[in-house]
Amino acid sequence: MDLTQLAWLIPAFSFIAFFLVVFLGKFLPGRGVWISILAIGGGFVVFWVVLVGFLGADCPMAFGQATCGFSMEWFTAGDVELSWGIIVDPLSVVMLGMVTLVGLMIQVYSLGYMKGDPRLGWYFAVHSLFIASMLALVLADNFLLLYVVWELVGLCSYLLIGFWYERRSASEAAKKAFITTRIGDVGLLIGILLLFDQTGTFSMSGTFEAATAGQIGQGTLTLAALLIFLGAMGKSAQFPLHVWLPDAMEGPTPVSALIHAATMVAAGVFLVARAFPIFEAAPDALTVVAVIGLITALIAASQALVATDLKRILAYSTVSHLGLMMLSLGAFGYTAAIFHLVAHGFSKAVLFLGAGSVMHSMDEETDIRKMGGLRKVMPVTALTFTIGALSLAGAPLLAGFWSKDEVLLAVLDHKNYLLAFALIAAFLSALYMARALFVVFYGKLKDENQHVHESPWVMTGPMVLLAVPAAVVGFIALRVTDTGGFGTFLYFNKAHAFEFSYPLGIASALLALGALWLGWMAYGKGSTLLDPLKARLGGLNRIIENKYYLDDLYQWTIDRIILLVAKVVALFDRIVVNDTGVDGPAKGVRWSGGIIRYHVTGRMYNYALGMVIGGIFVALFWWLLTTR
Amino acid sequence: MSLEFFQVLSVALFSIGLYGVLARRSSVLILMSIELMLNAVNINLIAAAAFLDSAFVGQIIAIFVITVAAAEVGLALAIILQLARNKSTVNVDEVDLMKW
Amino acid sequence: MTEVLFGIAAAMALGGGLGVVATRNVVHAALFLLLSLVAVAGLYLLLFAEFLALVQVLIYGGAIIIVLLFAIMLTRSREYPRISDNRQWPLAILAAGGLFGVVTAAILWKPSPDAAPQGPGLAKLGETLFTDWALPFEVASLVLLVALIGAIIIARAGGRG
Amino acid sequence: MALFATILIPLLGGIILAFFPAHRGREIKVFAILLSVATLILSIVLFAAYDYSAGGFQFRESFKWLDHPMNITFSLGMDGISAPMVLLTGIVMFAATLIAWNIQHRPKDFLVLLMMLVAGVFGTFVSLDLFFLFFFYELAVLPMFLLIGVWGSSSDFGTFFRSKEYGAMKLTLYLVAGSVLVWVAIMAMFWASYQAGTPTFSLEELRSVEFNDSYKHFQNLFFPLVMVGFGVLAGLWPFHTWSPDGHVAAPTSVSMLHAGVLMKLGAYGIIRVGLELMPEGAETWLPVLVGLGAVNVFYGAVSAMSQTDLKYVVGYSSVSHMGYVLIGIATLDRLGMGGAVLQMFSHGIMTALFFALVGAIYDRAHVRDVGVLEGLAKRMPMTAAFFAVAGLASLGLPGLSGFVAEFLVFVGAFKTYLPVAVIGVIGAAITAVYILRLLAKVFFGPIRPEWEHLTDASRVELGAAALLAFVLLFVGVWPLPLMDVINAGVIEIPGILGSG
Amino acid sequence: MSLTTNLHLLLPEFLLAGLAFVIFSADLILAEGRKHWLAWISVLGLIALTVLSLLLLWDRDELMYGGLFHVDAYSLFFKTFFMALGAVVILSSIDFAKARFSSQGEYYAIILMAILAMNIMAASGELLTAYIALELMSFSFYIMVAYLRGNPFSNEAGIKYILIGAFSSAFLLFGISMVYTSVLDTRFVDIADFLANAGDVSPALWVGLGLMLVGLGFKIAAVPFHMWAPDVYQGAPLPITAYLSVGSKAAAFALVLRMFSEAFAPAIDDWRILIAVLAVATMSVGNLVAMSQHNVKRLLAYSSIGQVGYLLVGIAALSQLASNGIMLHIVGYAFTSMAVFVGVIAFFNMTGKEEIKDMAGLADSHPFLAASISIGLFSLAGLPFFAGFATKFYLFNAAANEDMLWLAGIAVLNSLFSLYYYLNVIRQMYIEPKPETADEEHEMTEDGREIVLSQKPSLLLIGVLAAMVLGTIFVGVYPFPIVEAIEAATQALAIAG
Repeated sequence: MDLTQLAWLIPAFSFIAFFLVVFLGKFLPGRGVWISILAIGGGFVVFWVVLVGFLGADCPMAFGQATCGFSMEWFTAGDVELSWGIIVDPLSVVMLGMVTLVGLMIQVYSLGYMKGDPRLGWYFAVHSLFIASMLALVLADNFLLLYVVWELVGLCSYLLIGFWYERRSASEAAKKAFITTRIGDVGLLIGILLLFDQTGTFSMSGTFEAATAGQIGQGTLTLAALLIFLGAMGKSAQFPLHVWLPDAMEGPTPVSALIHAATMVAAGVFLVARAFPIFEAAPDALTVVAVIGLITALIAASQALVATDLKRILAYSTVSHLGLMMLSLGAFGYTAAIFHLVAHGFSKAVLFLGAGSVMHSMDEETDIRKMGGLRKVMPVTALTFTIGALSLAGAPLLAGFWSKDEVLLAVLDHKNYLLAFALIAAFLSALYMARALFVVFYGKLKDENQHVHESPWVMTGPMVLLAVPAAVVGFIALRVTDTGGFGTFLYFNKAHAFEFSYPLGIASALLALGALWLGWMAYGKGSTLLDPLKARLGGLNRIIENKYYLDDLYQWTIDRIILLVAKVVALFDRIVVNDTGVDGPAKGVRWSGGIIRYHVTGRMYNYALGMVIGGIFVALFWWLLTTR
Repeated sequence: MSLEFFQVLSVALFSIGLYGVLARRSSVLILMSIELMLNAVNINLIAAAAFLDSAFVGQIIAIFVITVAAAEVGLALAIILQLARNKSTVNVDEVDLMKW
Repeated sequence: MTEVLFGIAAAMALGGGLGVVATRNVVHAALFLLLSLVAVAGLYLLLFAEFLALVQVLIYGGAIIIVLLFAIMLTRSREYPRISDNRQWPLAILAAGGLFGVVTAAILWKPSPDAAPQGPGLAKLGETLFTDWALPFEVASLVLLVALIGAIIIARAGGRG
Repeated sequence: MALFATILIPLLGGIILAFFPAHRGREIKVFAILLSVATLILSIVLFAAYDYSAGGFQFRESFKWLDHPMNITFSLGMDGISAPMVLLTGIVMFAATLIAWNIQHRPKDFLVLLMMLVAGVFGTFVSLDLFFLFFFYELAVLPMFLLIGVWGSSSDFGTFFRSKEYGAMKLTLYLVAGSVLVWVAIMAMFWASYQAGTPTFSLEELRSVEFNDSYKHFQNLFFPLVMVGFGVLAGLWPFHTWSPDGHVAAPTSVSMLHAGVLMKLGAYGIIRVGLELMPEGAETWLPVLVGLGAVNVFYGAVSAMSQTDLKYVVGYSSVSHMGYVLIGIATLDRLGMGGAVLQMFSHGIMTALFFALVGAIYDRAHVRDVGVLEGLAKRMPMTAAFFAVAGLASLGLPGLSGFVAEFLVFVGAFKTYLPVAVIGVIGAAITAVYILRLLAKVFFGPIRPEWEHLTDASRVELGAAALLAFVLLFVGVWPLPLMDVINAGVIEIPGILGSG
Repeated sequence: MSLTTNLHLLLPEFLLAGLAFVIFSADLILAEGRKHWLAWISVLGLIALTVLSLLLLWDRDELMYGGLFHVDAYSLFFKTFFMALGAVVILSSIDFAKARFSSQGEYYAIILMAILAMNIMAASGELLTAYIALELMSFSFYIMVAYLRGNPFSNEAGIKYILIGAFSSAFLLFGISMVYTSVLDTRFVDIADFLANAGDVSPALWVGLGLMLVGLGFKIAAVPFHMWAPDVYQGAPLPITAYLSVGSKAAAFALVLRMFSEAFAPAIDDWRILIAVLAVATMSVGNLVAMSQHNVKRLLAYSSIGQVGYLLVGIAALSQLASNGIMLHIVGYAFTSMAVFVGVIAFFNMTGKEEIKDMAGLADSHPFLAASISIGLFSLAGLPFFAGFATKFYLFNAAANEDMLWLAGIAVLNSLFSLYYYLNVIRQMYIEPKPETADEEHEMTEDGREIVLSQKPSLLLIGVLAAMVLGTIFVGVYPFPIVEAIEAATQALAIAG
């Protein structure tokens, strides 16, 4: 049997876990959370089986890559059969590995972090569903199934961000996340429908073949690509739909880790990668992807620089890096983007878990201005956080360094006019990581923080385990085996072994180190906690701190336009449609009856007169109407 | 002298009676006007029978009309009498308890 | 000759009718009605309907006018000699005139065949009435009965109801 | 007899109920629930026994009712379009009867009327004769007045007041007004068949009657009557206003049945009478229907956004969702039509769930004002959970039935009416906005002190909700059993377009 | 012409008149407390006569007196109908009469007379016979309407009814005289012959027909000859209101239907539009004005005007199908209307009140009464399961088949209007709470008498009510047997031309 076919088990485990924990959790010891962990652990094991199977299997080639999978009927509507099935190719295998590993670690971590929560079972159940949906998304072989799980991912993010729903801010953030991503989903759905309309199938392979064969008009194809990208923008928090992600840290911190590292936001990047044949056939759309990615990267980086909330800084950093991934995709850096996705995923998971660890110890405190010197009391956290931060900052030899280099290389190759901006983004990225790192963990420990202690091993353990790949995963890019590394495993159309461009590498290394040094100078060394950079920015600072007024603009649009329109429509409905259009005629009929009744006067001779007049008319009519 | 003479006379008498019904207030006078109308009907019937119909159906009908008219007057007057007892009036515009 | 008689009778009938609807005195109205009815009986004679003329005088002149006068007396209508018309009398004139116009026009629209009036004779009339028209005749007797009983029930003084 | 039994069980059961002593409330309710269980089982069995590979009308029964020249037969049958509706009615009826457990005031009368309503609904879905279709259609409307008027509730919105009498009167008159148009169309159809020499009311025979040449003109003339007449009941814009007002005034069980099942009668009528008997008229007029359907979707969703009463929100969302049904019907495409039928089913379940939960809240808090209700999830977690399920189904979340249906409608509409499909998708997004706002406002966030005393929905209510939620999930995950049957029905609609 | 040889076919009529005489006579000897025996005698007699008629006249089709009187399925159908209806009216009157009438014996006899008159109306094939039967019926009703002598309402109703009635019959007679002048005969068949064959007709005929229509329109209360109806209905004693709205109307329609199909059918194109216009006016006025009524009897009066409009639709669309429709609707309407009226009578016997608002809370105190009245009202509005739906459907469909779809459409719209005011009554009974006044045990009449109110509806009334409700449902659910009988009847009523 083909071991790759087992891939469907990976999400299935977690789906089953979801139902088991939800419906039976109450009756199980420990509220069944172990089922959840067991399921994802099982998934991780199966992942290795699949990986081995995949490497050994002789899968048919599609777009230059070995692609396995199967599909089965879901239901038939009219004469169209809708199916679900899986696709096992390098892209999905890589994603599977990352999602299962990060997911497993985070779940274990959650055991400690969420200890004592009254809805622990629900938490783990939704967690499982979240991971399951993401895994299914990765495996989906047709757009319909993809859309289904895509929405489920959104639902789970909604449920988890709003996990502490008694908090107004959490429920608002959850709502914001769901609605914002749904706006993107509208595009995605229309795009999918458009493609179906053109090709008559939801199957990805069928659609891609049609797209590459030129069966779809260029304009339509570009439109479809852009619509799909709109969906990706929502999920992957691309400008201007990125506003939900910073708010999303209202959920429990492990959830943020999950969202930022493995599941939610990765979905958008994955989608563009998955649909890359379409994008490739529509280069205009790719340019848009690149530009949007770049804008996102820059804007988010600038905001990360001024944010004072630890999780927000990390969130903006995620947005910024997602922008870089999009930029990379837009610059045909397919491999680079996924590579960066993986590297960033591990790093960001470590960072969030670290942040969670800090918050766990500091009574959910997130304001970095109240921290400082925490490495003294939380050594493990500090160490892992440092690894993650440096990796993201692009410090040489760590994972982020390699992947970012790949991205820059892709930009240089295909969109060189954007390179300068990309470098700025990379620089800023290192700078804000430095800021977060140094302000929180270095410098002087505050008096009120003396009691802070390291987190329990269930939390530190996963952090350590994740810090390892965050540090070393970059090396898979190198030709460590005879197969030629990551670039020859995962590629689009043609294998593209890793090339290290020395000029660019050195430049970006210098850039990162420079930024770190600058950060150390500004934030780490000095005991002052006044943000020196913020002070220099002046008016710009205010704009950035107000998130470029985007939230305000959206709020204003909702309050002043959409709700107003809704009110007007509702009022129209009541006054015009109902009271005038419906009640009006009814009242008119009623009123006319009230008037007509007065012809019955109660006087007999009036009646007689009426009869006579009627009689005369009848007689006359009869006379005049007759045909003879 | 032809049928038209009688017919027009009949219509005229009918109209006079009709006017009486429409314009009078006293129920007794209304009743009298109705009798005028019935007489007009009879003139018409008998004239038609005399001039045109060898079977004289009109005359037969007229007999019945007279009979019914007499009965009608009797019954109506009984009701009018009761009305006069109850309300001390026979004017129809004073009996409008029920209207609209 | 017959034309003259017709003229006199017609004038009396119409005049009596106008008197009924125009006079201000109830008793006068009843007498005008009598005049008109008798004139109509005369018309019947002109049409060779001697039986009907007889019936007319007996029933109308005898019975109905007496009953009406009784009623006038019992209802004390004579206490209001100045009876008046209601407020719709102008409309009544219009309606009566309108009806007269329409019906007369319809009647005169086409000339009727020229014929002389003739009568069936009493015997033939009687025979037809009791054979061909026996059924309505019987029903008419029931009408009279019902009217009689009804008049008694309703006009009966005192008692319940 | 199986189909006849669906009508007879509630009907005779209702009559038997009427002879129960009025003070034995508990026995009456138990009996009513037994009746609904029997009906539910029957409807499930019927649905399962429907042989979709054979298609067509099955479980036929026919009795002569009036001879020539009227030729009315009491004939019953179930096809792929009516089968899901029968199932839907069985499920919603069961849930509604459970919810009626809370009725304290004259429960006997309530249940008797409810049973009549259900009998009418079943009758409409399984009748194959225009006369009886119309007969049962009106029968279903008839009890509404009393059900709303006696057991309903009035609401005061400050700026305006909606009494239950108003709601009841408007709903009844409005629905009967719609049926006036239908009636005229039915008479016209019989007339046409009479002229053609084969007077009949039979749906099948009317399809095959050979009409003369002017019949196309005839269809163009009378299709709008059917469309609007049945459309009124389906909540077709701008004839929808009875729906929110009526639902708000109605007691919980009635809202469930009404929004859940009765509104479907309208859509069903458009398919059964409009599309099947007057395909050419339909061709002319469907663009109008699709336009109105799009307005329904958008207008209903936008209106729902600014409502302050929970039931109004749900009521307007029904208007919006029925828009998808209308669009789906108007696509005249196998996918779209299948989606429409599925949406009828799905929306029926979903909205019944909504109303059940809103009723549970209202019974406890005695308000439905969104502005006052806050953070109820703390005290009513299960209610909140089920409400969320209904809400998510409503906004078209995959995995719940609403998605499959709406998706099919979109696919169908995309081919012929692209802008409408886009509006539909956007409408779904707007739905997400107001549903999520509602959830956030009413259930989440800190609880208001005055609601601290609330208790969660009772076991009976939760049972009903769980059943409905389960169906939503089941159909969402595995629509195959339903779609197989629906496909069998949809392909037989004349003039239906293939896909692919 | 000789006397007819088949005089025994008139036996039911003779016996009915005899029964009335028996009641008249028995009234003289019976003690005051036993007057209600007369009602039972009448009912038993009517039942016996119905059976006799069915046995004697089944499957006959004969003309008597040279066309004056038909013995056919049509007249038999209506004979049965009128006698059954009369029995129902008598039964529902008993309690009322005991409490409020001074002359009970004559009352039942007069009802029998009215039944006789109706039977003859349905059977007559000639204008004079029809007229005289009509007068017999009218006289009976004049008396019965004014039966509550001391009651000013009854009195006023009586005076209005008889004066307008006499006035209208003057018109009818004048019309008959003009028709006679043209046709020189009064038999329906001869009129039809004349209309079919005479190419060039004097306008006097048409005007005469128009004037006849005034008289007939008055009887059936068609707009604009309807204005007496609300006043008379309101003033009459309740059982008589019921009888007026069902019996008088049905009899008039039995006559009109026969007259139009046997006499006027050949000229249908000349009058169809006219009748259609009258139908529209009648149902619209009736239903619109009914919306603003407060008195139950008055409301039902306007509603019955509306029903007349529906029946006129059938006349306008004259055909065998339409005739079926008219007759079916009459039957259904009789059950329905009697159900409502018997319910209201029972209510009135208990409270002495007849305003709609007085019925508030009836559903709580007397659920069966409220339910029955509601069923009747729903049926009147034409909702299914009840007679009104099936019969209206049949009737309007028949009209539509005669290319009168527009008319049928307006009729359907009117039933929508009617639903509103029926629902208002139902609303009072079911939704409005009972007013906070103690139930009175006695009612003082205007002439100072004290009437003992019953505490609950008598078993008799309940029984009659149940029968009417069942009949309403039966006609609504399974009208097949009735339609069969009606088809046989209309077969006899060969539509001329």
